[in-house]
Amino acid sequence: MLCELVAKGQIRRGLFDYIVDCPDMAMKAKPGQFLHVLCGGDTYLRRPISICDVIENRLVRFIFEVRGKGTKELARAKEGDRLDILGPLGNSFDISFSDETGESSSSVPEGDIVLIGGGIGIFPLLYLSKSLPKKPKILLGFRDAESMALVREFSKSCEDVFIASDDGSVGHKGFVTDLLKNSIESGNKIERIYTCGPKPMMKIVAETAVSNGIDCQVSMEERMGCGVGACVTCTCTLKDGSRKRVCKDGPIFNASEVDFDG
Amino acid sequence: MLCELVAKGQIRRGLFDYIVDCPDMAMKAKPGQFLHVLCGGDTYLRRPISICDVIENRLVRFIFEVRGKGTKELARAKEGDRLDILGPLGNSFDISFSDETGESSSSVPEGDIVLIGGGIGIFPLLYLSKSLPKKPKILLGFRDAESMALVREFSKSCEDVFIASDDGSVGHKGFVTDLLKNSIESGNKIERIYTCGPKPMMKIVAETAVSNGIDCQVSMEERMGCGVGACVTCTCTLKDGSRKRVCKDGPIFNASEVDFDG
Amino acid sequence: MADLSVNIAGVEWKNPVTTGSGTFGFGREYAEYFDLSNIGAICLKAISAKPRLGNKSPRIAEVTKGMLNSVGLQNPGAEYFLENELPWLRQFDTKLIANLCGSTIEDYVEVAEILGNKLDMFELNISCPNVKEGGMAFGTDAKMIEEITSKVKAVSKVPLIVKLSPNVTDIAEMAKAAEAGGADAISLINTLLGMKIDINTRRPVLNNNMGGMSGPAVMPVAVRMVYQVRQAVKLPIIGMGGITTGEDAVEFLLAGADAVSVGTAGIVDPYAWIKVRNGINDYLDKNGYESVNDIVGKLEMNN
Amino acid sequence: MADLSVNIAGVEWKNPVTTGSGTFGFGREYAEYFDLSNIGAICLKAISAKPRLGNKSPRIAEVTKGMLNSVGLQNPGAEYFLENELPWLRQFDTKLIANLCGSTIEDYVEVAEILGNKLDMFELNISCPNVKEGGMAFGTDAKMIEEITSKVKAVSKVPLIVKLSPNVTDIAEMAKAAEAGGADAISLINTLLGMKIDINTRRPVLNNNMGGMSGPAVMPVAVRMVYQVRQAVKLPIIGMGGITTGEDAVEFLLAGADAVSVGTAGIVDPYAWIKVRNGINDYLDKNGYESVNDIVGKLEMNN
Ligand SMILES: Cc1cc2nc3c(=O)[nH]c(=O)nc-3n(C[C@H](O)[C@H](O)[C@H](O)COP(=O)(O)OP(=O)(O)OC[C@H]3O[C@@H](n4cnc5c(N)ncnc54)[C@H](O)[C@@H]3O)c2cc1C
Ligand SMILES: Cc1cc2nc3c(=O)[nH]c(=O)nc-3n(C[C@H](O)[C@H](O)[C@H](O)COP(=O)(O)OP(=O)(O)OC[C@H]3O[C@@H](n4cnc5c(N)ncnc54)[C@H](O)[C@@H]3O)c2cc1C
Ligand SMILES: Cc1cc2nc3c(=O)[nH]c(=O)nc-3n(C[C@H](O)[C@H](O)[C@H](O)COP(=O)(O)O)c2cc1C
Ligand SMILES: Cc1cc2nc3c(=O)[nH]c(=O)nc-3n(C[C@H](O)[C@H](O)[C@H](O)COP(=O)(O)O)c2cc1C
Ligand code: FES
Ligand code: FES
Repeated sequence: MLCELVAKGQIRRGLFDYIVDCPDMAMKAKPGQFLHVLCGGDTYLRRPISICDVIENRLVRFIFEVRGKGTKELARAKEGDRLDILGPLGNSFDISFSDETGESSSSVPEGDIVLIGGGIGIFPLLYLSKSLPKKPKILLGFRDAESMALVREFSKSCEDVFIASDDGSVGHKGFVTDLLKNSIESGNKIERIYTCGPKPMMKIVAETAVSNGIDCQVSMEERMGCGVGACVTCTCTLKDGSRKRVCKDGPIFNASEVDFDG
Repeated sequence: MLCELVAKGQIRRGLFDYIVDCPDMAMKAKPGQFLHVLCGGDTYLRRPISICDVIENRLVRFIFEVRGKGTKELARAKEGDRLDILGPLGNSFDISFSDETGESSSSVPEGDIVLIGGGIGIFPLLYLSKSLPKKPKILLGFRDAESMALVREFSKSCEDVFIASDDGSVGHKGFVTDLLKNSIESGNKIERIYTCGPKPMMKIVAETAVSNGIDCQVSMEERMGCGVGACVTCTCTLKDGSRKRVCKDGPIFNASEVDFDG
Repeated sequence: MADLSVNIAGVEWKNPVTTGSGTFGFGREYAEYFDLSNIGAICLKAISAKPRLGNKSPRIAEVTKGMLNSVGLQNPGAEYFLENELPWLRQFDTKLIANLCGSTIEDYVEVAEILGNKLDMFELNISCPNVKEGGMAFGTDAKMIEEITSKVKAVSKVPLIVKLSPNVTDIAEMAKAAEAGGADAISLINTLLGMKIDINTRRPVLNNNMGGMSGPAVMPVAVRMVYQVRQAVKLPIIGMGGITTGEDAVEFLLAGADAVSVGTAGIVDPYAWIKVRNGINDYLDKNGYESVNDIVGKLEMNN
Repeated sequence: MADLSVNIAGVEWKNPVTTGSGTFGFGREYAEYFDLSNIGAICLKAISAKPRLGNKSPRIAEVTKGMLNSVGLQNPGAEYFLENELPWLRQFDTKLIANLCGSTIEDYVEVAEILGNKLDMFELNISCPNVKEGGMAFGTDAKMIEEITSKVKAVSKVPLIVKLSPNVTDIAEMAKAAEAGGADAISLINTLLGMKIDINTRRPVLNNNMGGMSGPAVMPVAVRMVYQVRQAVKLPIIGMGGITTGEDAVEFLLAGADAVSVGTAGIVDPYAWIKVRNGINDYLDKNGYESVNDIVGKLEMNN
């Protein structure tokens, strides 16, 4: 679908903030879903980019980092250009919580909802943070102070924002997963964790969650072809040995079922 | 070399008139030479386009018809864009005429100089017509009145303009080569013919010239790779059986030496 | 509107466009984008007698105007397919082609037997470069091609297409071997074996190191091979490799393909199949042909 | 600035970049664009004992990110070359490689004898797809490769590179045959046989109908084959096929090429050779390598 790029922002060098006009997608989009974007130039395949936010049932926002050829080309787009995008694709974060009777519903959970994002994995968490039955706490991991993004926005949509950085230039020096462990150790009751970020980070989050009996949803990343579930090139391995399509069966999986080394 | 497109004109549907700023090329360009243009988009090889005119030792003009992918893409360029162009390439029309002593010089010939152009072959003749020691006569062949181009400009740079069209909607109904034959039959003394256009047209011009003992230079067209003489993909066959590179040994050849069926 | 129908080994397709096996799953996903009854046939992803896991990810790498894949024939097995996928697929008015894979000749025979006559055609995939056993190993040796073709043909209740690998010295010889083995049609090309290296990690991008190349980049090789096979055998040919537009498809038809298959182009654009079908029709209309059969093999050689 | 020098079969190149035979003529044309002393070696266009006319035009067709050519080895013959081209070429501080072609084994032997030791290396072109006799016919049969290699080697006064055709089932087998025949180095890939059809005229674009495909589109196949040959023989390898940037060249070096050749990219951009050389250097500097040899064959496989 051709969607007009109505606002192009740049958060920092190499990090772009795009808003496209496409009511069709905006109306359908759920947190955790992604867009599949044709970048043009010398690239051939589409590039998966998470939906970061949905505005007024009409605009879809996504934020991407320039990594290679495709994102570099995408960064050249100008306001008014029409981008060829498929979406919204994939499943979504499950934002329903079961009440006492055990029935899944949209009841408000008692304990904390914790979001844990690292690097480019923080972007899908914004729309999620706005869609939950109650304000979550968010733990954000960055390389350094320079590479922070969306912190002000998360401060609004979240109850609390905790930050870790690799070099300690902002927040806790160390892994964002340390923050999670601290929180659990200090006795906070966590109802559910949602996480998106580098595989090693998510692996620790998943292990921590599972070993503490906390429900946890992870957003997986994999190289993709079609993005719609047909080519079966984007699989991740589950603990039962089966291989699932990240684009269609995911990108959201239950942390307990993913084999991060598979 | 990157050259700014400083003026983009459109003569008619599918026929574009470009002026690029490149003093280097303008200073060197001789009539009959061509540019080798990178068109972008999904194309890979460059496209050869004749130099149509040189303006004030600084600007180079070329006119091209949209035929396929490359020219279609080139037609999308906007003023201010920088085009990647190699040139000027190839040899050039010989515009020196020998005087009585037989020495080649720039003396003014007695008889007529006749230019014969058909279709997109008329474009290199403009700069040529302005570079000759005396005003030439020009015979132009078009499909129909609709596809006429440059006639007003040729009226200025030439002594006379004669037109033929396939459907008779303008000028003589029939081949431009008929005009040449008529002219010869009516006893005009022709000193030299320069021709550029479709192969069948040039073949008749060449035969007519040779059988009437008229010196004739033809501008050959062939699919090209490098454009500079290295890949030897652009050959035409000469009557002696040898194969010459249109891009480097040509595009201008003596009519008597070309084997049009080779 | 020209007559687009073609007859491939006795099976009537309403138009000459099918899907590249493995690029179209079992059809469910693209059914959300267009009515599957619009294409002549659906060639389903490879099916083996038993379920297969396929290879580890990454299974895909982008290359210049194309891609490499190393899926490795992941599929839920023939019985699961018959129970859970086929009934759904039968709602569409189109022909269904099962792409058969296995590690041994017995595997291939077994899957053909399980599927019986429940599909319209079989395509013997002896050209997959992404599996250690079977696959391409069968498809690059003429004797093996003849043997496996005849054994599968012996149990096939529906016409048998043999899909050839382009990773061979002499494609015509392979086609002749398939013909000798009793193939009812030939399809080509499967993917060209390629490798893409990540110069930062200094490792191949694909977890499986090498993979099969497809997409526009391979098209000139595919067209050449279709032409060579057309000269070598009388069987109907399904041509593929990089087809993205109606014009591309027409090149294959002129070279001698009776039908065409679109794979990778659809991975990029879900409407590619429909666009190719419409583009073929446009070419026929524009050039005054009444039927697609009028252009099949109508290439004139220069000398 | 890293050390770019490489040693190919005993010949020192100042850097690992050479030119694809047939894309660089005898060097005169690109000497107008850059100083030829800047590249490690110049691989000249094919030379035969007697002059050859080559094929009729069109000899070139554009394909997706690449081209087909059917030049057919046009050249003025070895004696003309020695008299009129070699003296001029010798002004440059770079190694010169003669690309030998012929229709019969005797032809190849003859041109090797005529050229004697007047060049720095020979490259045996048994992989040209554009001639009826010789060329690729030799290069797709292991026995023929061994025979022709050993016969030409017997008369060669300079190191002999054997250039392989990618149009084969098993490239490693071809490389081993060349090694068995006494080759001093291997180069690959020559062009992939392809065809492009003009759907308006319904004829192949090339007058010769088919032609050799080169350019970025073929690169994944070339990288894969270089890797396969690296595993099969100990000889130095000159890798080529679609190289356009330093990054592309690094893929070949990692896969096991000791040097690289740039052809088609230079047809589009006369500075491609220099850009590739500089790009290799940039990669080495950026990643802290002191010598290009430090990355040759340093690919780590995933499993
Ligand atoms: C579900 C999902 C959501 C994503 N959301 C975001 C987001 O919101 N913001 C953001 O900046 N990035 C996101 N990414 C990562 C993004 O897709 C890659 O950074 C991007 O594809 C890189 O493309 P490139 O052309 O710049 O890199 P290249 O390395 O040139 O790409 C080559 C090929 O590899 C693929 N590829 C390379 N890196 C990745 C990767 N990390 N993940 C998946 N495919 C990759 C490309 O898609 C392409 O096919 C997401 C990835 C997935 C799978
Ligand atoms: C010396 C020379 C001067 C020329 N001057 C002009 C000019 O001034 N104005 C103008 O409109 N056209 C001119 N042409 C023709 C012009 O080069 C072609 O129309 C153009 O290359 C077509 O490219 P395309 O991508 O639109 O067509 P496509 O058919 O998509 O091109 C495919 C390939 O074929 C080549 N090709 C196709 N047709 C021709 C052709 N007729 N001649 C050479 N190569 C061709 C292309 O360069 C390309 O490599 C000239 C050609 C030559 C050789
Ligand atoms: C992701 C992917 C998976 C494939 N899986 C199969 C397969 O299971 N069986 C098969 O015969 N071919 C398979 N192929 C090959 C295609 O069917 C087709 O032959 C090839 O991709 C060339 O056509 P294309 O360029 O239109 O994709 C696969 C190709 C791709 C890209
Ligand atoms: C126009 C052209 C002519 C060629 N002529 C020869 C030749 O004479 N001898 C030869 O061994 N290879 C020849 N080749 C093959 C190239 O040397 C090279 O192997 C091939 O093009 C792949 O590299 P590339 O993609 O960098 O061009 C030719 C290639 C082209 C494009
Ligand atoms: S990308 Fe095609 S199935 Fe996931
Ligand atoms: S185009 Fe390369 S020699 Fe003429």
